[in-house]
Amino acid sequence: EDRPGGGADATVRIGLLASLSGTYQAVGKDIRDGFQLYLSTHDGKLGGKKVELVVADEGNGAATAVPAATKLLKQDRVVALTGIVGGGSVAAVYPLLNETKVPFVGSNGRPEIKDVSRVWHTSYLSDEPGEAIAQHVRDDVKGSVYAIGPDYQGGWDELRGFTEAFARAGGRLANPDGKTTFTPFPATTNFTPYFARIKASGADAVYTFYAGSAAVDFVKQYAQSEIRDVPLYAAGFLTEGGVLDAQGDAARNIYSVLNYSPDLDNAENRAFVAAWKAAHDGSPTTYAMASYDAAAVLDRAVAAAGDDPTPERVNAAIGQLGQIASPRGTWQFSPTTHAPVQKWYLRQVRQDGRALSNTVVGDLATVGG
Amino acid sequence: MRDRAVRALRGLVGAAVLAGLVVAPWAVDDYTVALLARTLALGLVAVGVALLTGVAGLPTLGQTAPYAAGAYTGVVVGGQLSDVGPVQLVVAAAAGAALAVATLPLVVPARGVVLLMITLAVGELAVVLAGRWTAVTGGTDGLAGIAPTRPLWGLPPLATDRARYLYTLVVVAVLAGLVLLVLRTRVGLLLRAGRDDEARLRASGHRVSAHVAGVHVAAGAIAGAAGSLLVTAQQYVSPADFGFDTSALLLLGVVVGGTASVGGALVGAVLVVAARDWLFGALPGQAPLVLGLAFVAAAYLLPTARRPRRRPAAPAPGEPPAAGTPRPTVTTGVGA
Amino acid sequence: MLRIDRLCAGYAGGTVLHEVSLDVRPGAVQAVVGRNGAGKSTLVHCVAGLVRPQAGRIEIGGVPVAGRQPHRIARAGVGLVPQGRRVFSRLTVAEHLVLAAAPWRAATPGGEGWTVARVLDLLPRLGARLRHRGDQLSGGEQQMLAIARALLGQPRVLLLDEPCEGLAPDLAARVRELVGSLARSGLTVLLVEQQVRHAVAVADRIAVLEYGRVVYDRPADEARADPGAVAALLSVATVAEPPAPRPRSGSLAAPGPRTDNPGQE
Amino acid sequence: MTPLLTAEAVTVRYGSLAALDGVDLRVALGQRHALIGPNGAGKTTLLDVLAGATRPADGRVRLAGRDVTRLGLAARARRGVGRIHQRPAVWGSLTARENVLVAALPRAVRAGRWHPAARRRAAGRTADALLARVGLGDLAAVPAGQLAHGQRRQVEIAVALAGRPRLLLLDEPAAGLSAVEVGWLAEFLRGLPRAVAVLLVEHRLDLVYALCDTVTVLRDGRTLATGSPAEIRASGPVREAYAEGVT
Amino acid sequence: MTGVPVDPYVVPALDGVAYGLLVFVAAAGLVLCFGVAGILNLAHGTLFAVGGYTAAALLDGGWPSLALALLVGVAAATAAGALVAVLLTRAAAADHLTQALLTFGVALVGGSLLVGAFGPDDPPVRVPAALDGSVTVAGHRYAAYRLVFIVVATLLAVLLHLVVRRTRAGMLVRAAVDDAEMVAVLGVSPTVVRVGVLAAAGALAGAAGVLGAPIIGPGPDTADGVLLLSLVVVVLGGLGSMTGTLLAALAVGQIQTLGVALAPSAAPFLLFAAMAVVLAARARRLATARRAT
Ligand SMILES: Nc1ncnc2c1ncn2[C@@H]1O[C@H](COP(=O)(O)OP(=O)(O)OP(=O)(O)O)[C@@H](O)[C@H]1O
Ligand SMILES: Nc1ncnc2c1ncn2[C@@H]1O[C@H](COP(=O)(O)OP(=O)(O)OP(=O)(O)O)[C@@H](O)[C@H]1O
Ligand SMILES: [Mg+2]
Ligand SMILES: [Mg+2]
Repeated sequence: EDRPGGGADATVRIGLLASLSGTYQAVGKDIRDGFQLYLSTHDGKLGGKKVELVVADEGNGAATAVPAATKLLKQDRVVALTGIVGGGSVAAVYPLLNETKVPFVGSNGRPEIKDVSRVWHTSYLSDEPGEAIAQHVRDDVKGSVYAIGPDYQGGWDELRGFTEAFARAGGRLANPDGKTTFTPFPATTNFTPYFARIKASGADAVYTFYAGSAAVDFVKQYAQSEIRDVPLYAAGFLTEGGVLDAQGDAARNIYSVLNYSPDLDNAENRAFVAAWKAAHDGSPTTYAMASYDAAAVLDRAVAAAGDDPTPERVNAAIGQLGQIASPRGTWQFSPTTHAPVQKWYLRQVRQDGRALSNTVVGDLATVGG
Repeated sequence: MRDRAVRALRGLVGAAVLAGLVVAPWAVDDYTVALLARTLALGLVAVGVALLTGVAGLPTLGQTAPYAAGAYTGVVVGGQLSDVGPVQLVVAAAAGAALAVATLPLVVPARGVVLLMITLAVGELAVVLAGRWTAVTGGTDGLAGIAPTRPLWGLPPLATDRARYLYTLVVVAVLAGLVLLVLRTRVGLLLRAGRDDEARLRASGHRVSAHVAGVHVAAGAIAGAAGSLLVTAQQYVSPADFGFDTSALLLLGVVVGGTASVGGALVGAVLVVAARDWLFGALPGQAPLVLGLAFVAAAYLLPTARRPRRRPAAPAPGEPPAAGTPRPTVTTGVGA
Repeated sequence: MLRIDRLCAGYAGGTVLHEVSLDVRPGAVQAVVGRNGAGKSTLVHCVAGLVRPQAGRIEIGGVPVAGRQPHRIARAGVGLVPQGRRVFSRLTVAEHLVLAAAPWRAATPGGEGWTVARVLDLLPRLGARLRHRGDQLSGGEQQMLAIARALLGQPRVLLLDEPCEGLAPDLAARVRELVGSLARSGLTVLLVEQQVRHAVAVADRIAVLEYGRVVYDRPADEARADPGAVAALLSVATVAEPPAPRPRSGSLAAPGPRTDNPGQE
Repeated sequence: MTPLLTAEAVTVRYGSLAALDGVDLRVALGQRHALIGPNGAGKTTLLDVLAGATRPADGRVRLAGRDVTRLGLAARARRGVGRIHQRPAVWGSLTARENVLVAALPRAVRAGRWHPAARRRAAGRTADALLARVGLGDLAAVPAGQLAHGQRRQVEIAVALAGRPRLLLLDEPAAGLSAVEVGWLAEFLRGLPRAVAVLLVEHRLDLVYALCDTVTVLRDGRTLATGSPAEIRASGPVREAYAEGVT
Repeated sequence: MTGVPVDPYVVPALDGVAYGLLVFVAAAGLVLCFGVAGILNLAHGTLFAVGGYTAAALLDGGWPSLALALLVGVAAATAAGALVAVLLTRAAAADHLTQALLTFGVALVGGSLLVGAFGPDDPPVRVPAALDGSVTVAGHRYAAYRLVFIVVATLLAVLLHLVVRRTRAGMLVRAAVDDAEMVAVLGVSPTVVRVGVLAAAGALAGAAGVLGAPIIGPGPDTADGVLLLSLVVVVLGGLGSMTGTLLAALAVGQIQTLGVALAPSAAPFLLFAAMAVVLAARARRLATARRAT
């Protein structure tokens, strides 16, 4: 009833749900900041309308995400929802989206969802990084590769993407039973016993995916272990954002695959990085970039939705967007999965001036959809 | 004097909360109603926690295990057997009770902090299992889009937040009322006596182990039923619903509600959980801070906090002296 | 030495002591007798600071102590043998003795200080149990330990709440003797005792507490001369004939539902 | 007289210390039996063994001819053993009446009252009567944890009697009781049905001699003598030992 | 590849020892306040995190900075521990559950403040260069810094045991658990005892936080993880026994390393299953050995 109506000076209300406390707060804060950066560099408007951004805290997962999302959708009656760090939270919020018919432009992980008519993602699907790097690892490593990752849905998807594509490319896993080793998550803080197994397997390289403090523990312990000379390949989060500082020298030379790097050379990225650095310490992460893009998507969709941007109209407009220019390069939504079809980059942790950073060393496949 | 004031205040808060729960669906928006429905399910688990922790003096962090068992059983029953609420409730309660029976060898001999840690382990194991048993539980991402429940045979499924809430409210009221009634019989008396001094109870000819086992199983059944309610209320379930923070919050809610009182536990848990959920939406990023401050304040307001107590010189006979366990002051601290 | 002046005290449930006044001179033994629940322990706890008085004064050596923290009162020279022993269940006898020795007080006035050796000489059974923990002692041994603990604190004022409970008869007799000799050496003693016979034997004055009021307070000589008086006050029956049930009145722990029943919270 | 209870060669060791060292004891039906001895003689330990709270390292306990050595507290209580502890043990958060009620319930169940309300009524009647008898009728509604020391002992006496035991084990029931209550207690024990046997541990010898027909003297975990009060009184060695035990 | 089969269990076993000792060091403060003094301090992990963040802020790779970080970290955590004690004073007469409520609140507030001050990311921690490498043990490479804990933990265990069992202060603490009023009657303020214990426990947690930072780095999750592990070993160790706790910590270390290496698929269940079974078995043994007086 209090939904703002038409008119040029009308406002649109957007809900942003992200982990601002708890385990994933670093990611959540990047997502919030990325979205706000877009707004502050665009007069606080999306599609020419003033934006009222309602932020809520996702906390540690579904248990706290659902009430917060309920508030955004049912009390604040937002036109679109964005953000959400955890795949589990997305799954939990999904029925609410169906109930309230509000489109969701996610900027991070996502589980398998049957009906994506109202669900969009500006990041990627969890199995894509592995899929994108598998061929490169196959070509680069002379021998077998050990696959290890955290034991939860995200870890399963990330590692499955790699192992399936790797097997298709003719690669051989070094894991004794040919299956990925999964470590209890988030309980594992000590990886030494796993390193001993990797050593025993005689692997010539390791592929992994960890994020957050597990990534810090893994990388630091790896660098002091008996397998520190075995090349390490990873989905980009292993060395993304704040964890890289915490890892310090231990992260040097790690290869990772991601859809973004702050040193990409294109106009959108230069503007994005400059604006980010003006407002924050350090370089932007892929999380911030995806959220920035979510704002860009909504910007264009709201503009296309006409004077009265109802959730249905915004949703329909998102489906018509076509190519989107972004700091990561140009991408577009896949018509089937509603996730980006985008290019992936191979990066390596190298010295960049005083600090270490993820430097792009090559393009990988274009994957998605 | 202050104790009395606090107690009166508590009574008022309790009455206000209960009245609020009844008028809520007509007084507040859908968001709050949906939130309250979930919260009530947790409140029912808290009734079981209060039964164990407060009444029987068996502190627990593991009620999330039968809660989870009940929830997933509810899902399976809903999908394969019947979409009628009471059927789901009964089967889920049986599942919760069965899980409690399975853990009896672990929990029956233990008391105090040791029991707290054993139940913590049981709860954690249940969560790990729920996260890995993907075929039934949908893994860590959980199960979404669960079909709505019918409140009774022949009635339409619960389609709105308000309907789901009212169903939850009725079930919780009935079950909590049942517990209160049972506690007014000698069962309540014997449980409280066991909390005070177990050996003395044995010396009067009572089978204490049977009481302990019984109350564990009963609390398990209650948690199981609550699990089925949770599924009905939020139509989604994931292992995150049963994590350690849920256990901790429940226990704290029960403490806030006054440990030994079942109604207080319900109100306390509802208040704590609702406060948390509300804070995560209202004060993004600051919720833990505010919640923490609220807990500190609550600890100060508890009337039990300053009552002088008499402590016996030797450990109470029920307490294993060699354990080196500090007496679980759960028993004396609240009692004397 | 110990002056109690119009002391009122009680618990959440009501007032237990009503305007109790007692004056114990230095080196005197004041016995307090009274029926179960009369308020004897409450009185002792008030002096030791374990129960906060509601009104009235308590002076030790002229210094008001009412309402002070128990450890301050203890440091002012008050020792306590509590009813029910209350030894530390997980400390050994030897550890009790170490803890009880008060480093801030040199010696009891007028007497040589209590040392571990002296205490063990008095209570040899404890010497054989030095490595036992508090909860591994027999009831009487615990009582001995409670007495030893109080003595080692070198008190100037000693509060004894039924110190002979659970002691074998001859040891009980020796403890009573000790009380007398302590008083002669200058210690002030407040002695709660159930057996009037014994109380009269060691005390200088004897007071009877009834429903929290002092109903009798005379020199012990008078009580000895007229044993019937005290006995009548206590309505002491012989072992053969049971007395009539006593009435309950006043504000003492009124029966009926209490609001502060912890079980109902 | 038929023995109701026999303890044969009961031994309890705590590390190197033998708290009981081959103790024999017979308590006949309806007997008033006293157990005396210096502090630390092992009296409480023996009661623990008889009540089923402590399992002896050696020896056996028979109740009405049956070997109950391996039975626990509850099982022996159901076979008619009642107990009063040296340190009053009450359920602190229960009122005095509820304390007695709890103890009266199993009895009411055994008495064949199956309807819960009837059972409760029966137990309630027992409780009220007993509380009145120990002189606590007016404090029935006070939580036992708030009672004075002696009053708790009164509650415990009522609790022990509520189970209608055949054998009452009393550990210093008079300690801490005022003269009036001691009078009550004596009257009580005298008034017990003749079928109830009493084993009384007490340091107040006047009470022992006035109440009991048999006295056993325990010292350092061994029985020193058993006999009638007169015999024990007269026995020089016993008096000496009792005195010696504390010096 | 050497071609010779390497024994994969040597390093996990050694690591289990070092990791177990690290856990013991982290739990030492909780042994004191919960195990010995019976105060359930759920803010223990937060006190540890205070030390950890101090280390992250002050360590620069040199030895003097390590000394400075220890000093500052211990001071800060001691003060925080004393603050908890002061807050607890009013609720002190209450039971474990009220203590849990209060200290859990403190932990939530403290955690938020720490993250507010230091940011949501795990900050980097720089150990002195001499320790920041690996050494070769029995033909395997092993992180040098972890070996430090073998020394620290042994020292700490002996010291704590002596203090708790042999000193007057230790006896007072144990006595106050039994009967605080009787401690007061002996002339010692139970409040002082409590504040002292919690401050000392805070100091231990702070020191552990500084020393453990290179391994259990400070971060938003550190407090919870450390608290949980500490609770596990303190209760497993039999509450208050230093030897027991040390053994429990070593066992937990082996479960988390050797156990994981031997049975990786059971890894998520190992710790809690073992804990539940051990505790239940012990409770059963105690239940049969109860004595009523
Ligand atoms: N902690 C308490 N809370 C409430 N009431 C109490 C408490 N302690 C004692 N009382 C009440 O105060 C009254 C006096 O108790 P007190 O212990 O002083 O008696 P007493 O004379 O020492 O008796 P006894 O000879 O049995 O030891 C009793 O009626 C008792 O019920
Ligand atoms: N759990 C225990 N561990 C070690 N020694 C114990 C234990 N319990 C009792 N003892 C010892 O056994 C002996 C007998 O104790 P018991 O309590 O039976 O004595 P008692 O005859 O009842 O003495 P009292 O008249 O003082 O109550 C005592 O010396 C006591 O120290
Ligand atoms: Mg008294
Ligand atoms: Mg005894």
